[in-house]
Amino acid sequence: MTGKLDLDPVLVARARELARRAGQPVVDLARSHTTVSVERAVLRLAGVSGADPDGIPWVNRLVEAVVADVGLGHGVAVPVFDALAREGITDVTLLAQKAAAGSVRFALPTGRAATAARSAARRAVGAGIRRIDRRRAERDRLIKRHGDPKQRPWIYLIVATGDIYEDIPQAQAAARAGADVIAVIRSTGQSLLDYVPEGATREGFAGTYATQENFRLMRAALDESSKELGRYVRLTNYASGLCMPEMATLAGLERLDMMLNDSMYGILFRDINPIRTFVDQRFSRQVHARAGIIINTGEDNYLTTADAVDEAHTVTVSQLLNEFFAHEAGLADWQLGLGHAFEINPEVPESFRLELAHALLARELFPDAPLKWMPPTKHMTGDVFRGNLLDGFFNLAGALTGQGILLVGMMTEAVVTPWLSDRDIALQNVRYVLGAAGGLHEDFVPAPGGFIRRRANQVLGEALDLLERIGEQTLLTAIAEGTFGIMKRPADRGKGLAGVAAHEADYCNPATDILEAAA
Amino acid sequence: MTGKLDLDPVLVARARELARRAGQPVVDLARSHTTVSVERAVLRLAGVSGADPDGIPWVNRLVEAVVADVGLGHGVAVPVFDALAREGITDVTLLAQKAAAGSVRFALPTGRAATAARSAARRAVGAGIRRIDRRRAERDRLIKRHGDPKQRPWIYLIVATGDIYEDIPQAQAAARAGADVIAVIRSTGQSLLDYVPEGATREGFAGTYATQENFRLMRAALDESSKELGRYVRLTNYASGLCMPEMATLAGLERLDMMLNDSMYGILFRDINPIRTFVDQRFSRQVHARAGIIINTGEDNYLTTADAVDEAHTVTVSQLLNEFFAHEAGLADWQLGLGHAFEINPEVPESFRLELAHALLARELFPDAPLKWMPPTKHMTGDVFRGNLLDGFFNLAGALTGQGILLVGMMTEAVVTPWLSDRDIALQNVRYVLGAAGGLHEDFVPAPGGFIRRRANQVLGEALDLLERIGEQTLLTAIAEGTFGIMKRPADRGKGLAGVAAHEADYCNPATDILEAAA
Amino acid sequence: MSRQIVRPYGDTTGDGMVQVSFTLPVAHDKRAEGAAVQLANRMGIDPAMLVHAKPMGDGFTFFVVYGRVNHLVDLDAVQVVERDFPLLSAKEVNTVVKQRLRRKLSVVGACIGTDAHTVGIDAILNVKGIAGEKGLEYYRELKVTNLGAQVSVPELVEAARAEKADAVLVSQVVTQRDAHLHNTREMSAAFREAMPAGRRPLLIVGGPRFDETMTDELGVDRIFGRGTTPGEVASYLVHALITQRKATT
Amino acid sequence: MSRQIVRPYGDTTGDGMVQVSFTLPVAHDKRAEGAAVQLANRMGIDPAMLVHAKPMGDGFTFFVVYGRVNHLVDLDAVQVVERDFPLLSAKEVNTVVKQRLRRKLSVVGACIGTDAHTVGIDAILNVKGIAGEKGLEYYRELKVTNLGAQVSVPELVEAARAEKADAVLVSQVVTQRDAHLHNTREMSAAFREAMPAGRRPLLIVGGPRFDETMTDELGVDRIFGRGTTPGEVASYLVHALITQRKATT
Ligand code: B12
Ligand code: B12
Ligand SMILES: Cc1ncc(COP(=O)(O)O)c(C=O)c1O
Ligand SMILES: Cc1ncc(COP(=O)(O)O)c(C=O)c1O
Repeated sequence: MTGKLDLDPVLVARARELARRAGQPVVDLARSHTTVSVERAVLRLAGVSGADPDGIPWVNRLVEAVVADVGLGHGVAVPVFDALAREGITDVTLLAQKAAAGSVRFALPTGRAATAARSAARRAVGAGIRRIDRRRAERDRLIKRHGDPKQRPWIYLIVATGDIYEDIPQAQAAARAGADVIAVIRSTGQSLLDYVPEGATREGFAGTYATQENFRLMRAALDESSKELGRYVRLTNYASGLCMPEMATLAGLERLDMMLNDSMYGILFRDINPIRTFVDQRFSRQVHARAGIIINTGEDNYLTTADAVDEAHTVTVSQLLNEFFAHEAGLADWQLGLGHAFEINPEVPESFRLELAHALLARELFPDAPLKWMPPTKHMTGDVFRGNLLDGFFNLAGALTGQGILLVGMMTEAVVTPWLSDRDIALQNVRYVLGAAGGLHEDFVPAPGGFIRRRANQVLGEALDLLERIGEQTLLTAIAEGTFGIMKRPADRGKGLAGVAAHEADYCNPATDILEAAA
Repeated sequence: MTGKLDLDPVLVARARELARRAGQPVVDLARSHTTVSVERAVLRLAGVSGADPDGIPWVNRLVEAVVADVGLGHGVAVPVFDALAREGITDVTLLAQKAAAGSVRFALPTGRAATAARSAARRAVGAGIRRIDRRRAERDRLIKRHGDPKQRPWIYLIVATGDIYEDIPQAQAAARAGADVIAVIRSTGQSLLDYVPEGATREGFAGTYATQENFRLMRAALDESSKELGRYVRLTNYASGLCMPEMATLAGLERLDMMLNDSMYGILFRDINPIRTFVDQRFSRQVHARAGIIINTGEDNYLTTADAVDEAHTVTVSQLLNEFFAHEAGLADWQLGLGHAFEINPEVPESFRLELAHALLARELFPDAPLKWMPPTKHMTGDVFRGNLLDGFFNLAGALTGQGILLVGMMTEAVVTPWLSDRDIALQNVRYVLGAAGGLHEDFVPAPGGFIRRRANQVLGEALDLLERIGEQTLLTAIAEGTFGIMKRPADRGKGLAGVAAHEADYCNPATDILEAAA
Repeated sequence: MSRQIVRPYGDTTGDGMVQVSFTLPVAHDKRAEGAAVQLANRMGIDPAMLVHAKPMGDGFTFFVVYGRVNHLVDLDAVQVVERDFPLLSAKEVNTVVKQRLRRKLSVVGACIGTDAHTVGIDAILNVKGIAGEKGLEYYRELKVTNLGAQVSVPELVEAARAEKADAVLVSQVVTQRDAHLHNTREMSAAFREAMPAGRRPLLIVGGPRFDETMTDELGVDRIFGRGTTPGEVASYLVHALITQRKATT
Repeated sequence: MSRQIVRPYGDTTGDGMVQVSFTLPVAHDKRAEGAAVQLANRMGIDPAMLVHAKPMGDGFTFFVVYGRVNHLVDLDAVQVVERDFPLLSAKEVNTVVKQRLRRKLSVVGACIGTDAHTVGIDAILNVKGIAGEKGLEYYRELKVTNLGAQVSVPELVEAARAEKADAVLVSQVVTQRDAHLHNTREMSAAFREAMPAGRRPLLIVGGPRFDETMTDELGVDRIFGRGTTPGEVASYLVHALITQRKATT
């Protein structure tokens, strides 16, 4: 702890304890359920790839066929590898094609067949996980070769043209202009698709489809940039939506470096069923842990629907929950890009000092996490001149409070998805602020008993109160009642619930087995 | 002293002592010389007004005639009032008209005629000074009625259309949008005119002519605004150039509230003769003292021609000199708007912290002066988005270091004299920064032994060294050698030297007599 | 009355001054700067002062141009959708509905397509409202069904039918590749197909980037843009569904 | 080769996107917003997204508009003053002057009219220079007379005569009400009047807001704009006064 806020360590420990109490039942739920996307992720690790002529991935066709024959609750690995053995083939994708054509039936093997299917599945999935391991080692090598960014915070930029072939030059231009991390935003509709599109795409709305091929193309382009710039440029995408586990898996396979991966974002902002989300989330985090991927959580989003002052403590609570879930799934502190944002109405008196209080609170509660500091969006308007100014103060708050990852704000936030020039102006803004005031944190000492310390301690207090209340009910109830982002999301509603199943006694998931064995 | 820098009081006292040593010879020079503009100012106080059909003021015609007959060194008051008595008229303007027509001769009266002329002159000039006193009392009343700005720094804005009738609505709009002080910039050529133009004007270049009528029109408009807004809106113009003493006098007569009035600006940036300037300056400051006008000095200008880091100490030296000259002329600390500026190249590492060090040094050296904090100009470019950002950091530096008067920077600084919308955007910038971070100075504590304290003490040390050197030579030599703003200005060169004369033994200036008697 | 003609205002009446910025896909050199001036000239800016040029990435340059535009603005020729209905208080709205419709007025709202931006439609519908005005749920005589985000057009039509909607309120915020226009057209076509003219609910769309004059092109009855308040919407509903309708029939 | 046509670039090739801001002398209301869109349309922006409107003072509104401009930029039609002379090092300049002119080349510089902005001309003339290049005073074979600021045209002509100037360099920074153009025209006319064509020095003006293509209109030989470096000026002097002159005579 840098100790600028005088936080009471007893209260901090109590907050963590309460977060565990609130989160554990959800973990139990996640450990005892599976989802279609978890199972598809397993099959992807086992080597199923490609899509049918309508663009529906073979993993989807295969899981559908298995579920039709034996249901989801046993996991698909054993029925699939049993069928493979029975069909006498080794190519899982070929099996999927046959299944789609209706020429294979699935069953639950017993005895020796079961044992054989299990170990074949484990071998195949293990090969997939080793590919992820290799990509992680490759990242480590490249970082050693090209180096990490010289400064903290890392500079994180979004590209979002909808067309991977426009995204690439824009991402490279951004990297050249100083971006350390490039995120390719997804098309508006993608998170509700219950499959991952295939191939290179050029037709997204307000974002580009996340596909394995797009991942590959962008990673290759940024590898080029890394070489050119002598600095490893990281790539980010989204492990969220109905395909969260598969996204995590593809990210691991294509050496993405960070993934947006929040425990509640999908529930709140995509109306995805809470149970589906928590199950998917645990698996995806286990993959991220293995792949050495840094996750970015989404607390910033709450402040776009809820007030950033009144609901500041909900951000803290969510960060504590995200931390608990992440640790439980095997992620280390350095992988926790916990989110928070500069979203206080700029008309509020002392708004900048309030921002500093909130940002510093997060910094001191999570001293070893590379916090992700998100720019103003809600109070950005078409006044782009004012917008660039606000972004400058956001950057300054980031520098003063030692944030780890700075998502660069765009002056056109209220107008368009970022233009090439918006990004350039935004990076110039960041460079100015970090260059001119990068060391100012030395001289920033919240007055003892003053506004900033009082505010930070007040938010911590409110967070504790809320955690107490959640503990008395349950987290699912709290979510149902609109605690986060004032979105009310009951546990029995929302998209994707049909794709959830409780584990049967013989549930088998070789991926989880391997990942948990390692942890 | 707020004591954030740990300045050594012994060094500070030493700096003041050295400034006195450097300044005193110049004061002695000023006390023993007069200029055509000082004499014209005396006649304006005595009631001469208006201009001939070519626009040359009657004061100019009258002083020329007196000088032609008796020279300048005796002062014009006695010859003029002697002639008035001899002509048997009471209207000094009428006398000027006759003098211009060549129908009056001037002489140096002796004996009783001399005594009579002296006391008539003193009466007439005294009446002028009483008018100034009444305007000062009126200002006090209006401030009591409408109130001062609620916040410090006061927000100071420039209008500069060249047309007083465009300036007025723009000034009123600015006041409504939050400006506390309006400055009407002068046309490029005016400071080299050896007369004050007359009447309302619409044809300035990059500024509007300073005339008594323009002063009156704008003051009346701002009185209206003050009433509307319930806050006394101040008006500023320039007591600089060849007519500095007359400008000060007209400002006093028309209740202007602040005047740009530097001891060296005219020398360095207008190539006006140093002696002319120092003589004019002393008289004009005596008038300002009496009129309750706040002066603004021009140290900011040095940093447009010299480097703001390398030459930071020249600003400090000049502030100390300006303070000395101002005190000597009777100005109180609350009237000293000592200038300094945010002009460090933004590409310089830690430039913002350097700015803070410099700004805080000024603040702590002159704790009771309403320092005037000037925005970036030199490093502003056509990139208006970046410009607005820099202005925001300038505003922040002003708030963090407790500046008294904030001259609002314009994003179009490198492009055009400010547009209506530039001013609006700029004021919005100021409002945001003061509103959001107005109290942040509480939490700004330069680290002991850290960058900011070291830098401030270094600049103070360099200022002391320079003052030592100036003391060993003279201030006039230092100016000749390009010490300030790297402009070399020898004492025997520059414009307006012809209008200077040493006092004769019988030199009489009733205005100075009255002003010095009061002090 | 003479036509009202104005020009942009920099710092002097009639000076016509404007500011423009844009990127050209050309590497920075003198020709690129000339190209920027050419574009400014074509936009009617003459003289054009190129005040900033910054190379970006590979083969792009960003420009800022200031100058005098020689177009005139004819205020009489301006086309706007002026509010052509009286602004009523919540109480007045309730009274008119109660007295003249004699049943609750049914409103169905949604954010359609893949758009998940509900803050705007919620500001109109939820009790909380916006800008100090309560949302339509607060109106005693309105029955509000807020379907939330990402509602498909068939779902919306179905809900409108089920709720016997007098009006359907649709929000669209994402505009990249004209998503908002496509979605709105799809929606209005579906209602035209599903219901006969007389039985169709009033179709209203809103969002920050709509052009309010495009109702005909989009097949809707009314468009609300940036900064709409619930009171305006409620007043319009009463006007379009009750006052005006009764008046014309 | 086919003509090179480009369009402004927002985030996709050919999207034509630009940003514009301006003030209209109209109080803020719907009609004012319509007027802003009308102006944007006349500038060729269609569709025009009005994204910001802010009332200012009494009867003015500031607007920000984004949108697609439908003009094309024809790179082949771009008019620029390309550097049509080789860029020489200081050493090369000195050598050419010494060997071919066989005397020092005399340069007189000034900031004329009431313009007191000397930083620009000093950057060209003083040893210190700019952007890492030394100024003309540093060139052994050039004789530089820098008259400073606020020089009247008669003073300048006189100095040019006295110094037997081969070239006169004039700076103009203040542009409000076209001061720079008026002053430059006055200067070139005075030289035309005072000296016969063959004996007139080369007339060069510079400053950040000049249009470099306006030499004929202003009666000067060359105009230098934003970001000029001393080396460019020295190279041009050698070219115009020595290399080219010898070549053509
Ligand atoms: C909040 C927000 C979000 C929240 C939404 C939360 C929620 N539940 O609504 C979250 C964080 C989830 C989000 C996500 C995304 N967002 Co978003 N978001 C915003 C943001 C910051 C504010 C929008 C807002 O709430 N405005 C406040 C409301 C009150 O204003 P309003 O919507 O204009 O509504 C008013 C009027 O327009 C009108 N109105 C609106 N609808 C209706 C309907 C009717 C019937 C009527 C009468 C009136 C009416 O009345 C309202 C009150 O005055 C804007 C940027 C900005 N500052 O505008 C970006 C923005 C809208 N988002 C954008 C994008 C691209 C996304 C994503 C698609 C990014 C991605 N690829 O992941 C995602 C996915 C969401 C999706 N599928 O739609 C872009 C859209 C770009 C474009 N023009 O196409 C924007 C402009 C940001 C940007 N520059 O990139 N976003
Ligand atoms: C420094 C400065 C001053 C200093 C000048 C000190 C000095 N001794 O020069 C001081 C503080 C004294 C000053 C005063 C004023 N200034 Co002033 N000033 C500036 C400022 C901040 C920078 C100019 C500068 O030095 N640029 C750096 C040099 C290196 O660039 P440059 O001049 O463009 O020169 C380069 C090229 O153009 C070219 N070049 C230039 N001249 C020549 C000549 C030749 C022959 C060649 C080959 C090339 C060449 O080469 C140079 C090197 O690359 C600008 C704003 C800005 N950021 O641009 C305002 C600015 C120029 N000033 C302005 C004004 C209005 C004034 C005043 C008139 C205000 C007033 N009414 O009091 C006063 C009075 C001065 C006067 N009578 O001219 C306006 C002009 C507006 C306009 N477009 O008409 C500006 C733009 C500020 C503004 N937005 O209002 N100013
Ligand atoms: C944590 C998190 N996940 C996901 C998303 C958006 O992804 P999608 O809407 O594509 O699921 C966001 C949006 O910014 C986010 O913050
Ligand atoms: C102290 C001071 N005096 C005077 C002026 C300018 O006035 P003029 O050039 O009209 O004398 C300035 C310019 O900003 C200044 O700072």
